[in-house]
Amino acid sequence: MYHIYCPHCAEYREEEEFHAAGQAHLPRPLDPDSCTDEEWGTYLFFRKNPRGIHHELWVHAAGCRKFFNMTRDTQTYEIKEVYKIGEKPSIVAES
Amino acid sequence: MSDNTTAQETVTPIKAAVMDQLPSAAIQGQSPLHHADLDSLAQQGPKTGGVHLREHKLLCHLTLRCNQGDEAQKAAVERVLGLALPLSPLTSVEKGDYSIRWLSPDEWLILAPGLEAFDIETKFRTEMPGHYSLVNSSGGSTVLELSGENAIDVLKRSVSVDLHASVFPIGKVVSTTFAKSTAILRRKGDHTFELIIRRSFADYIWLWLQDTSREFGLVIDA
Amino acid sequence: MQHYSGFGLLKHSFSHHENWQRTWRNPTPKKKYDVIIIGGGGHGLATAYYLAKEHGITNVAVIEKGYLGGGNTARNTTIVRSNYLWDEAAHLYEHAMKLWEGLSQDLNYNVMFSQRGVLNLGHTLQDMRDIERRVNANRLNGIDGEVLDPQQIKEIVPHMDCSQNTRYPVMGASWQPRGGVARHDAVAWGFARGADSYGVDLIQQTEVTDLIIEDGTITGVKTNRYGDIMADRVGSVVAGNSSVIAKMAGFELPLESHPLQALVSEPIKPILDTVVMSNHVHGYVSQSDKGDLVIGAGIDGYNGYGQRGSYQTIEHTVQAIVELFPIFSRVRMNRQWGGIVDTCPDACPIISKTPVKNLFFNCGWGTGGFKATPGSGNVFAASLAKGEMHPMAEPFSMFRFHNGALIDEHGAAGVAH
Amino acid sequence: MTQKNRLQNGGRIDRSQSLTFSYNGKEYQGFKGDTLASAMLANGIDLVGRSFKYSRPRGIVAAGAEEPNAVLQLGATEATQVPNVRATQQELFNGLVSASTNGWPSVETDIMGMVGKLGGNLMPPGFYYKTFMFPQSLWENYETMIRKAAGLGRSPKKNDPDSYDHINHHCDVLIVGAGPAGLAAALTAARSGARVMIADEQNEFGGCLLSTKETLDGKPAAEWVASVVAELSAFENVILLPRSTVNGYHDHNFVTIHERCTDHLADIAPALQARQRMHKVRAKWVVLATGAHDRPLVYGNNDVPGCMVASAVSTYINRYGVVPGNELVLMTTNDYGYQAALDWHEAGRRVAAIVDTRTAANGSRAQAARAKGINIILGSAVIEVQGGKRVTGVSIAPISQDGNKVTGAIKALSADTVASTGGWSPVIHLSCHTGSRPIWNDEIVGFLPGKTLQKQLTAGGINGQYELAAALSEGFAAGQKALSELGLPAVELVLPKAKVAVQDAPMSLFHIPHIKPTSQAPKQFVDYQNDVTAAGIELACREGFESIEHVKRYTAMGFGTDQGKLGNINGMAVAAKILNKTIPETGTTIFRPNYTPITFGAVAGRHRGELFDPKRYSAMHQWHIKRGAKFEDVGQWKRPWYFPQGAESMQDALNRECLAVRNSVGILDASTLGKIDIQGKDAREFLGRVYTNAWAKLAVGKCRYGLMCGEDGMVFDDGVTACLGDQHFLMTTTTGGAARVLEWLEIYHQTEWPELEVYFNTVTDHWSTLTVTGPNSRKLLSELVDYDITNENFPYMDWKQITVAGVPARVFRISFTGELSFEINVQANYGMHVWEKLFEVGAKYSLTPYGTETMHILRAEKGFIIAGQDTDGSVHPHDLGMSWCVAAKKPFSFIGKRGMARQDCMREDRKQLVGLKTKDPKQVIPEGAQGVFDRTAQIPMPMVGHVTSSYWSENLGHSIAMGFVKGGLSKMGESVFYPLADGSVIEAEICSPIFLDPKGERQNV
Repeated sequence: MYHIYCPHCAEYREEEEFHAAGQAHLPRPLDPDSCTDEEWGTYLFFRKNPRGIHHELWVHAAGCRKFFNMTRDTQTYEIKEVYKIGEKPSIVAES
Repeated sequence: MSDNTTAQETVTPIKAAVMDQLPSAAIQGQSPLHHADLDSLAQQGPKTGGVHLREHKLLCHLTLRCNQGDEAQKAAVERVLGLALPLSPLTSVEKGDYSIRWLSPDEWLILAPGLEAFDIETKFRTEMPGHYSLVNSSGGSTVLELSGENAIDVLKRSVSVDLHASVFPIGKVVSTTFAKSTAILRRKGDHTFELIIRRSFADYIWLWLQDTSREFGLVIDA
Repeated sequence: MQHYSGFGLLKHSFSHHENWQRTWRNPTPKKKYDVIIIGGGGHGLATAYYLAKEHGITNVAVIEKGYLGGGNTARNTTIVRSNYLWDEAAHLYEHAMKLWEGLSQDLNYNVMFSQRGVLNLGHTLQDMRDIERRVNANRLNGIDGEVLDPQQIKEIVPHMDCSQNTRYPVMGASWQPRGGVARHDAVAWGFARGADSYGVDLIQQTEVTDLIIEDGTITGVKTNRYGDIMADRVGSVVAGNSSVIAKMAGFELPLESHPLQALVSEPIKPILDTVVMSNHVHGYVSQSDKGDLVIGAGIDGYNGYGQRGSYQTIEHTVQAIVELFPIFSRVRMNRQWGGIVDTCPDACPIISKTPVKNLFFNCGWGTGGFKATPGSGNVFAASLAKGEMHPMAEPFSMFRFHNGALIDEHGAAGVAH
Repeated sequence: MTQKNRLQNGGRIDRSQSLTFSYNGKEYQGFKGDTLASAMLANGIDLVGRSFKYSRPRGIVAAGAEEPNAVLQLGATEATQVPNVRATQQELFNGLVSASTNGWPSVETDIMGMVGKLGGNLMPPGFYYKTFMFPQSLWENYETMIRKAAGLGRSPKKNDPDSYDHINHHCDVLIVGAGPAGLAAALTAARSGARVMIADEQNEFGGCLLSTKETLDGKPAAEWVASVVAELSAFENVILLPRSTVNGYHDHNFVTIHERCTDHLADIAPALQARQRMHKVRAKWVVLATGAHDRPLVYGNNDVPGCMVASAVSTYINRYGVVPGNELVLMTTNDYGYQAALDWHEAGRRVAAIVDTRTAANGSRAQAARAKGINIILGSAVIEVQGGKRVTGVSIAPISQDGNKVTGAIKALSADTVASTGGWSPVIHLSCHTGSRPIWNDEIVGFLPGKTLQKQLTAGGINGQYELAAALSEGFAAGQKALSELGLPAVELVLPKAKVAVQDAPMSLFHIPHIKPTSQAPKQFVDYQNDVTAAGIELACREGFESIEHVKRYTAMGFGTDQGKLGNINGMAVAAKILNKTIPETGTTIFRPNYTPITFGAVAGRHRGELFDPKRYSAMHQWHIKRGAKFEDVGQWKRPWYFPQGAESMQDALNRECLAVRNSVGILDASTLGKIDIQGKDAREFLGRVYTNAWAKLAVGKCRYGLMCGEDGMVFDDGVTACLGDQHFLMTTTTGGAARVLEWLEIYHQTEWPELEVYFNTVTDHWSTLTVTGPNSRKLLSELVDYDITNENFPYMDWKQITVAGVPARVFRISFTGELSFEINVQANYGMHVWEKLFEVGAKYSLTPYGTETMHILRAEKGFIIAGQDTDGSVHPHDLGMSWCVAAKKPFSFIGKRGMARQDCMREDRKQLVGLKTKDPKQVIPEGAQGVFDRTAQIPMPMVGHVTSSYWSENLGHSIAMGFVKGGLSKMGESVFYPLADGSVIEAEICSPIFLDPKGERQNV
C-alpha cells in the first residue's frame, strides 16, 4: 500500500485517500475538430504503459481534492517524485 | 423577494445569489443526527467512559474559495471575520465563535454561530474583491467533538493519519477518509478532537463510533 | 507421445514410475522458424498447439522469458464462462467453451475442467436489468444461461447469505451451468506437451530483448540467450508485457497493465460447489479441488508490473466475501499474490495485425484471459497460419480504437472476471 | 489421565493451574503455559492426523509456526469452529475442544490408510493429470471423490459470533520478533526516544530464549528477557505486541500484524472484546529479527510419529517440561543439533545415539555430549526408521561424504524418537513479500534476505547468526543503524555476556541416501502436509519440470498451510541433485503473504453487516421509514422505492402513486440528486465546454437541461442547471453520478483549463429537494408561499427564491414527470419541517408520496431518459434521439463533440433509442429483453437492440417501453419481436418514446 506525499498538503498520506487518474502530460488537442479519427483515437486510448519509470496523474480525492503528477517505477513501485500540475518531471526514463 | 427577482431581469445582473436560508426562530432545525436523539441519551446514558461525544449542531458552515496570493482578498477576509486566512497547509485559526480551517491551497472552511451565515456572506460580497466563491454548506454537515482518554483509540480505528502529538498538534486539521466515509478532523486539545462530517453519512458514522467505542464506554455529552 | 491413462499409471507403478517420458523437450532453438510465438503462457502455448495440429505448421518456436505457464496462467482464479454480452465477445468465448468441453481428451491431459456452474449475483435493480439483458443476449446467441431468484440461488449455494438483512441483499443472479473452473497449470502443461509432441520448440528462460524489423516487416527476434532467431511471422502473446514488446516494434497500444490480486484460504472440506461472482460487492469465490477457497476481485487502479498490489484491495475483497458468506469469517486466508493484467478501454481483447507487417498481437484480455485460452489460441493460430485474421478475431482489431467500433463489455465485466 | 511425558519440574508452565481439554472426544489435562501440542505430547498422544493423499499416520514434528502435521479442528460449538489450527501455536485453555481432521472412521483405525498403502504407488505427483479422463462423462464423479479426500478442517456452518478490530499505527521502528536480537534492537531504539513497536507471534517475548538453557551474565536468559520487557513497557512511545504475527510486509514499509487477542482464553471472545485485531503499521524503519527454523533431514519413513526436528525436542523439554519420548536417536549435520540430545539426556531419558553425518565433531556441544558418555556415531546417517503409529527403531549406515550414497553395513537401533537437523533456515519470508529475491549462502547452507527497496534492517538468525552473542550485538547494531537513519541520538547499551561455543563447520546435506534408489526406497517426505516425497520431486524433474516453480506446482510442494517452511529448501536440494545443478540454479523460492494464515474475519474487521458500506440518508429518511416505504439502493443512498399501503401489492401501489400525480398531486424526495455550486466569471464558458448544448445566453432566473458526454462522445450524465446569478450556477447531476461529475469538472479545470476563473463545490448534502408535482401542485404550494406563483409570474423553467412553510427556499419550475411541478430546495436542516407542512395542507389534495419506481414510470410516459438505465457508456446523444441537445455550432469544441463524429459513430444502422408499443397493450416487455427483426431466424439470432425501460402505465391503460433498435429512429411504425425465455414472443411497434402529452402542455400551465 502506497505512502504518498501530497505536494499540496505537504505531508505523506495513505493510498486510500488517493486514486490514480492515468498517464500524465496528455494535453487535449487544441483543435479537436481538425483531428483525424486516428489522431483522436490515439489521444483517447493509446498509452505508453511503460515497465519502469512512468509519469501519471493522481488526485488527493479524500484530502485536498487536488490533482498532481507522480513519477513512479511501475516495476518496483518506488515513487520517485511528485510535482504539481504544470510542472515538469525531474526524473525521466533513459531510452 | 419579488423585487429581488424582478431586479434580476434588469441590466445589472447580480454576480452571485446570496440568500438568507434561515426561517424564524419559531421553526426548529433538525441536525443530521436529530433521529439519534443525543440529548436524551446524554440524560439517560452512562456518565462515565473512555470516550465522550458531543454534537455542535446547526452552526454556520461556509466554504471559501479564493487566491491565497491575493493580498486584497486576504485583507478582506480579515475585515469580515477578524481572523487571518491560515495559509500554511493543514492549519486552522480560531477566535471566539469564529474559526477557519485550511482545506486546500484555495479552499477554506469557516465556522461561525448558526444565525450569522447571511450577514457574513453579505459582508463578503461587499468586501471581497476579485475572483472567489463563497458557499453556504451549513445544512450539509455537522460537527462532532470526541474527547476522553480513549478518543484517540477510536480515531486510530477510524482514520489512517498519524495522530501522535508530535505530528498532529493542537490546531492541525486534515481532510481524510473516516472508516468508509470522509471527515475533516481537527485537534482541539490533548484528548479532544473535532470531526466535521457530511449529513448523509452522519448515521453511518454514528453507528461506527458506537461500535468502535463500545470497549471503552461511550458517554454522550449534552 | 506417450499416452496417459489409469492403466498407464498402474503399469508405471510396477517400475516405480522410473520410465515416464519427459512432458516436453528442452531444445536449443534453430536459426529460423516459420512462426515464433513470444510468450509461453496458456494463450501462447495453445496458439502453438493449434498451429501444429490444425494447420500443420510445426516449424514453430515458443519463446518464454521465465518458465512455461508462469505468468497470469499460474496466477488467475481459473474461472471459465462464456456468458458475455456483445455478440463478438460471446461468440469468441463460446468458441473457447466448446473447446474446453473436450480439452482433456483432445490433449490426453486432464485439465480438470469442472463445469460446476457460474453465478453472477445482482444486488440492485440496475444489476438485474443488466443480468436480464445479458442472459437474453446469451440465449439468442445459443449460450446457456438463466436468471435465478434468491430462492433458487439458495438451493445452489445453501451457505450464502441470501437474506434481506445484508447491506446489499442478493436480488437475483445469472446462472451459466456450463461455466466452471479448471486446473490452471495443467492447461499450460497440457498445451505445451501437445505442441511439443508435434515438434514445436519450447524455449524457456529466454527473453526477447528486441525485434528485428526491416522496412516495416518483422523478420525475427533478438534474445538474451540465443542471439537472433529469424521467423516469417511473429505472434506476441505476452499479456501484461504487451506494451513492452509494442515499444520494441515502435508503436503504442490502447492498453494499461494493472495488478490483479487473488488469494486462497486454507484447504477446507467441500462447502461451496459452484462459482459465485458479484460485481456489486466486488468479489468472487470458488473452491478448488484441493479445498482452498479461491478468491479475487477488481484490479488495482494504478499501472503495475510488480505482480503485487495494494493491501486495501485485498481488504475490500475479503469484506465482500465475508458479507456474502458470514460463515467464512473464522476460515483463514493462506496466501495472496498478484498478476499483471493488460486491460483494454472496452474490456475486450486485441487479436490483431499491427503497423508492422507479419507481426501479430494477441493481448488486452484484462481479467478475462484464462477462460478464453483455447479459443484465443485457436483463432490466433488460424490468423498466423493464413496471415489474415480469423473472422472471429476480426472485430478485435487494435484499429477499432481509431474508428470507434468498440465492444464495450464493462457492463458484463465491470469487476475482474 | 496422567501426563506420562511431563517432567516433575522445569519449563515455563504453571503446574498449579491444571487445564482440561479434549482431543477426539477424550479428555486430557495440561497446564497453563502449555500449547495444545505440548499438552498432547505430555499426555503421550502420538497421532495427530492422517496425511491427505496416502493417509499415513502423522505426529507432531515441530514446536512452532513451521509445524506441518498437527493441524486440528477447534471449537466447542458449531458457530465457533475453527479449521486448521496449528496445535504448536494454540495456547491451551480450559475446555478447549479439538479433533484431528482426516482419517475415517477414526484417526486411529483408518480405512483410507489401507487405500494409501495399496494405492499410494498409483498416486505419484501429477497423477490426476494422467487419468480420470475416460470416459469423459464420469469426470464429475471422479472429482467428487477427489474433493472429499482433499481439504483439512471444515468451515463452521453458523455465523461467527465474534467481532474483529482494525487499528492504524505510525512508528519510527517496527521490530519483528522479540528474541535476543529483536529485544536488543527495541531497547536500543526505545532508549533514544524513538516511537517503537515490537511484535512477536508467541504468547510471551523472548523467542528462542524461552526454550534454551543458555545463560546471560551467568543468569538464566529468561531473567534478562524479563528485565528488558519491564524497561520497554515503561516507555510511553513503545508498543509491545505479544500473540501478534506480522503476516505481511507491503510496499513503502506498510506492515500488517495479526493479533490474537482472546484465542488463548476461550473459543469465543469475552463480552465487548474483539477476538482478533489487525494492526496496520506504517513504519519508518523495519527491523526483521525473525530468527531461523530448524530444518529436518529427508530420510526413509521420516513421517512416522516420533520423528521430529531437533530444536523442537529441546523446546518441549526446556519450555514445557515435556520429553516427547523415552529413547532418542539424534541425526545431525551440525553442532547445534547436539543440544537436543544434551537436553534429552539431562531430562533423564535415554539417548540411544547421536548420528552425525560428518566424519569429525569436536565443537563444544559435541565434547559435552562425549563427556556425558552419549554414544556418537560419526560419518553415518539414519537411512530409514521402522514403525507404524510410532517409531520403534532406526536403520543407521555410514554414508559417503558427498552425502550421495550408503557406503557400509546397516546397523539397527531401537528408539521411539528420531530428532533430525540439517541446519537452520533463516526466516526470510517477510523480506520476500515486497518482491526482494533471497540469495543463497553456502557458508550457512541457506537463503539470506536479498536486496530490497524497503527501509528494512535484519538482525540475528535471519542473517545466519545463530550464536546468542552474535544475535544480541546484531540487534543492537540494527537499533543504532535505525537511529542514525532517523537522525535520533545514538545510545549506550551494555549487552549481557553469553557463552560462545566452539563450532565445527556444518555439512551441506539435505536428502539422506538409501541403499535402494530413491524411487524404490521407503517414502522420504519433503513436504509432509502435501505428501511430497523425494521420489516425487525426482519424478517431476525427470518429466521435465525443471524450474523449481514447476516442481512446486507439479508436486504441490510448499502449497500447504505451512507454506513449505520445513520442506522447500530440502525440495530444492533434491531437485538440484537430480538436475546436477546447485540449489540457487534451480531458482529461488519466493514467499508471499501471509507468513502464517489469518482469519478472514480479522481482515474484514468491522466492515461487515450494517457497517459493510455506508447507508446514506436524506433529511426526510425517518419519515419514509414511518410511512412504511420500501427502499432501493442507489449508489450508497437508500431511496424510497415505493410506499405500499396496507396489503397493497407493488403494482397496485405504483398504479395508485402514478394516478395521484397525474390527477392531483404527488411528492418525491429528490434530495439525493447531486448538486454542485459553480461560481466565477468563466462559469458559463465552462458549462458550455462540458455540456453538449448551449449555455451562453441562459438568463439569471432560468433553468436548462444539459447532457454530459465523455471525450468519446458517449453520454455519461445529465441534469438541470440553474443560473442563480450572472456568475453563479447550480448544477444537478444524477444521484449515482454526483462524485464522478464533480471530479470530472475538477480534472478539466485543474489540468486543461486552469485559466478559466471558476470554482466548484458540492452542495448535495446542504439542500433538501422536495418535488411537488401534479395538476394540484400549484394550489397546494400557494397555500404555503409568500409569493404569487401563477404561470405568468413564475413560468416553466424559471426558478424563484421564495419562502415555503416559512422557510426560505429556491423553487425550480422544472418537471421530470411532465406535470406542473415545483422542485423546492431548502437547507437540509429544515427539509423535514417543510415536508411535514406540505402533508398538513396537502391532505385535502390527498398529497401522495411516491418513490423512485413511480418516478421512473412517469418519466417514461414522457420519454425522458435515465442516464445509466437508458444509456450504458456506448450511446451518444444522437443515438438517444437527442440531437436537439447538441449545439454543434458552439465556438468551443465541447467535450464529446469530436468523439461522436468518429466513423463508427456516424453509422446509419447504430442502435437508437425509440419508444415501443406492444401489439397486445396489456403485455409488458421484460426489461433487458433482446429484440430481433426476424422472429423465425435460427440461433444465433441477429439481435437489433434491447429494452432499457418498460412499465405498465395505469394512466394510459397500456404498457410502455423504451429500447434500442438498429436504425430505429427511421423505422417508426415497423415491428420488433422479443423472443422470451419461456418461448413466447412479444411483438412491439417502434414509436416515439413520448407516450403522453407530446406537446408538453401539462407541465406548462
